[in-house]
Amino acid sequence: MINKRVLNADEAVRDIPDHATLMLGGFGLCGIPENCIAALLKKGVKGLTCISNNAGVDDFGIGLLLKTRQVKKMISSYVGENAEFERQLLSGELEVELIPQGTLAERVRTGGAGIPAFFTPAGVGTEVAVGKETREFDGKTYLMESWLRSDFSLVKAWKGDTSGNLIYRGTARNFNPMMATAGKITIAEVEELVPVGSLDPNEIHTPGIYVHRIFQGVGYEKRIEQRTISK
Amino acid sequence: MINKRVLNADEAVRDIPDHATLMLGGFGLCGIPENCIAALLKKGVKGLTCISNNAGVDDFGIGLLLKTRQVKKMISSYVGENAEFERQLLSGELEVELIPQGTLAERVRTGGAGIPAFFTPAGVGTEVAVGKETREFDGKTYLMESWLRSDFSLVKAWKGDTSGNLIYRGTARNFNPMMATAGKITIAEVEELVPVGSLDPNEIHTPGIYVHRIFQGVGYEKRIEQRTISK
Amino acid sequence: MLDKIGIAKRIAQEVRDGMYINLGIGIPTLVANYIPKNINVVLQSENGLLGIGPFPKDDQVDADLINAGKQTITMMPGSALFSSAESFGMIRSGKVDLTILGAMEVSENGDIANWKVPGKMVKGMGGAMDLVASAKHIIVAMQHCSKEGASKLLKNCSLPITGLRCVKRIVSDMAVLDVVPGVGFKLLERAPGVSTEEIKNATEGKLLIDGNIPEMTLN
Amino acid sequence: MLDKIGIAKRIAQEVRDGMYINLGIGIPTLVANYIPKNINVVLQSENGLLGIGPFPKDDQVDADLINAGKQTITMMPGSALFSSAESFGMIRSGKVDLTILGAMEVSENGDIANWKVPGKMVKGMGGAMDLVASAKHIIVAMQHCSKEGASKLLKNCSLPITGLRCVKRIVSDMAVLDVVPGVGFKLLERAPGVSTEEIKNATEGKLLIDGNIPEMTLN
Repeated sequence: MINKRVLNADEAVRDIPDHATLMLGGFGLCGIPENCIAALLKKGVKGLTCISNNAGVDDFGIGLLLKTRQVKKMISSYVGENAEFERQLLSGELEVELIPQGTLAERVRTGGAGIPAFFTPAGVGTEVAVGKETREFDGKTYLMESWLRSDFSLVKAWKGDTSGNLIYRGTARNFNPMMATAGKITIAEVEELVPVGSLDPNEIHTPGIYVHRIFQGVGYEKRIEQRTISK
Repeated sequence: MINKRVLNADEAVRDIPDHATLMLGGFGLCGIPENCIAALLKKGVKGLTCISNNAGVDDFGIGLLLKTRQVKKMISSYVGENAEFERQLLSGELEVELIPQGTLAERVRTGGAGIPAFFTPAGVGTEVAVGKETREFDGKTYLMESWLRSDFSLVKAWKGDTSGNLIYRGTARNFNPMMATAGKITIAEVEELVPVGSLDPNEIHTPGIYVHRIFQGVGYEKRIEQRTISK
Repeated sequence: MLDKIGIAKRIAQEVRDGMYINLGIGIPTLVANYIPKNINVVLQSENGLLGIGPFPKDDQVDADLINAGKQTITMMPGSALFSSAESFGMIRSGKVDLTILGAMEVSENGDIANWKVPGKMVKGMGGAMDLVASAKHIIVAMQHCSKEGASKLLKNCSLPITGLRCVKRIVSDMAVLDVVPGVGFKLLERAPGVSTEEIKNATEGKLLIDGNIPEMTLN
Repeated sequence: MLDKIGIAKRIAQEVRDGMYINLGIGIPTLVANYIPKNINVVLQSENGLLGIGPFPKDDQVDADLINAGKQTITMMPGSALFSSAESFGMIRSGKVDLTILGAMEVSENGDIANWKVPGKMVKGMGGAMDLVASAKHIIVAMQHCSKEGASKLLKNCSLPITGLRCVKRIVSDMAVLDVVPGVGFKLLERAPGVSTEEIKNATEGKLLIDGNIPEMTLN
């Protein structure tokens, strides 16, 4: 097997340049690459285009990079949790492209699967369809959507081995598996990095071929947005 | 959870009519729905269109249904292991559509994912491209291919629970997961049927929502085509 | 007039045994609490889970288990976890039997608007556009009128729409109505204490009132 | 002249540390036996495995573990299993660094034919069309001539093609050649005991012979 281990987040993101296009896994704050985001903050890289389902909250996740104005453009499906985001957007400081969540997921998947375009019914007749080709199949109208790929994909998994095989946990899987496939360079941070041969090949969610760098993250906060309990 | 258990293969295939379009999982003889094939043979249903990567061998797998002339048309990527198949094809008794393996896999996947068409580079400039729309993306030519769906998908898994969640083993996974998603009715046969709650939700390969009927198969032969050993 | 819990209770009556259901954020999420115990359904969370269970006890909270509203949840026995691509694959291919979601406006031909108020609110559509474009059956939970008293059941939506001709049934605080293609809103039931006349006045779109409209029954 | 094992040994010299490699059926499968031990590569099997290991011992045979040639195999530590859709996703998106496959014909512009002989053989293309349409680097293992002595390195393929302008390098029983766009076959090495003249006579397509062509070295 091929060893993809790097020391830490700083080493993993060392060559991400200004104006790079990034994908960041996660749904809300669940399954986000906390260590990589912290390293980007520290590194101060600017002008980023970030593809991520959400934009974090004011003081966590991608929200941290918004605060420091490191993000030029967000490509997301839902950004409702972030007041700073809404402020920058309404003031025109931030470019935003909103994409239906399933279309976003599939555009990323096709980016990692060598499929440059596909047809989906989501968004037909809405703002999302403006300027896009439509076509009928079996009497139903579909939009043509194109693949998305990144310069760097930053994903977070539960366990990983040094050859880059990844296993996610719970709903922290979400966008991480597709984003792992769609990066020119894919960086994986994991809660537990194990030796090659420790993971059951049947249980791998992301095969190591997609992952270029992997490290064991530290100090995961795993912040909860809506702590909802039953009495 | 919803109980999808049926007694056996005979009950599972009871309503498959003549001239149905079937998908059958498996690669070669690995991961094929042995029990369902036997039940179809017994039932004598005719005029079938079978979508399956291979066509079995002369005396096993889909080869059994070819021998009894129950198959009108095969949609496959590779059929080289079956002499009876080649005979029926060259004599014109059998219709055959050959599809590149990756295109077949993706046509089935999109069939189960609500995507009626997509673009792939496989087959550009070949016989496969005849009559198909081509388009350039980033300077490379792609073919437009359409989804495949079935009346009944017959898949084989290692373990399953009564709500239809499936786990495959080894390379017996192959086409089974996509075919499970693309059936109007999906029938799963498993080596071991376990109660709901016995499988780890993180390890499910096919979520039960895709499966309509499930049963524990009997007498798996798991025939090997090329027993190759190292001394 | 129904409160939020009343709307959720009434929608729960629409649920049938064996259904796979996607519940949107807000009132739809409450529906889960009122599904009769003898009915077996599976709740889908579009962020990658089939088999949403009750909210966790305090000591069960798991940051890796949330629903699409970012609330902490539990899993039912027999759950399955998957990626967002897989999740919307099953949504687009019609495997989800029933989608229940909120709306800001619905038009008499079933168009729905629920994702944007130009110049005011930019939250994004999330999974709503995918859900409404593909669901076999869509029930909308909504207020019949705005706080200012303006009808939200319109001839045409004034807000940017989420999907065309997709809503099948509406449960508002005032009524249960079906969207009948080419006809308009067909009144099926009145909320307790609400008259047909009041519903008529609160509905801008074409309203079909066929015979005597019963008052709904809630447990 | 090289035998099959000789071709496999020569191709093994093309393998670089860190590569992900797909090996076709036949001679390409043999290449795995001759990759130097100090080189770390991962072999992909398009039926759903990264990390093909050696053929099993008699008591290790597992019907659920086969390669694309339907041979029983083992897995290396660190392997991953996946579906055929995932497998061809990684192939189409260029994650596989090197594809080694057999050919019946190759043309001087890199077209390859290896799936059909009209009226005679109908086996199907399997994964070959996907592989040749997307691989970053393609090496073909083939016989230079047919049993009847006709060249298989042609101006144009006579058989139905598998892919256009995709072959980068050929290792035949007689020579190693590159396909140079707009130029033709560029002769790089001669097989032991084979003269430049013999290769010239056995190559129908345009052949570039630049200077003195070395004989290949095999261990």
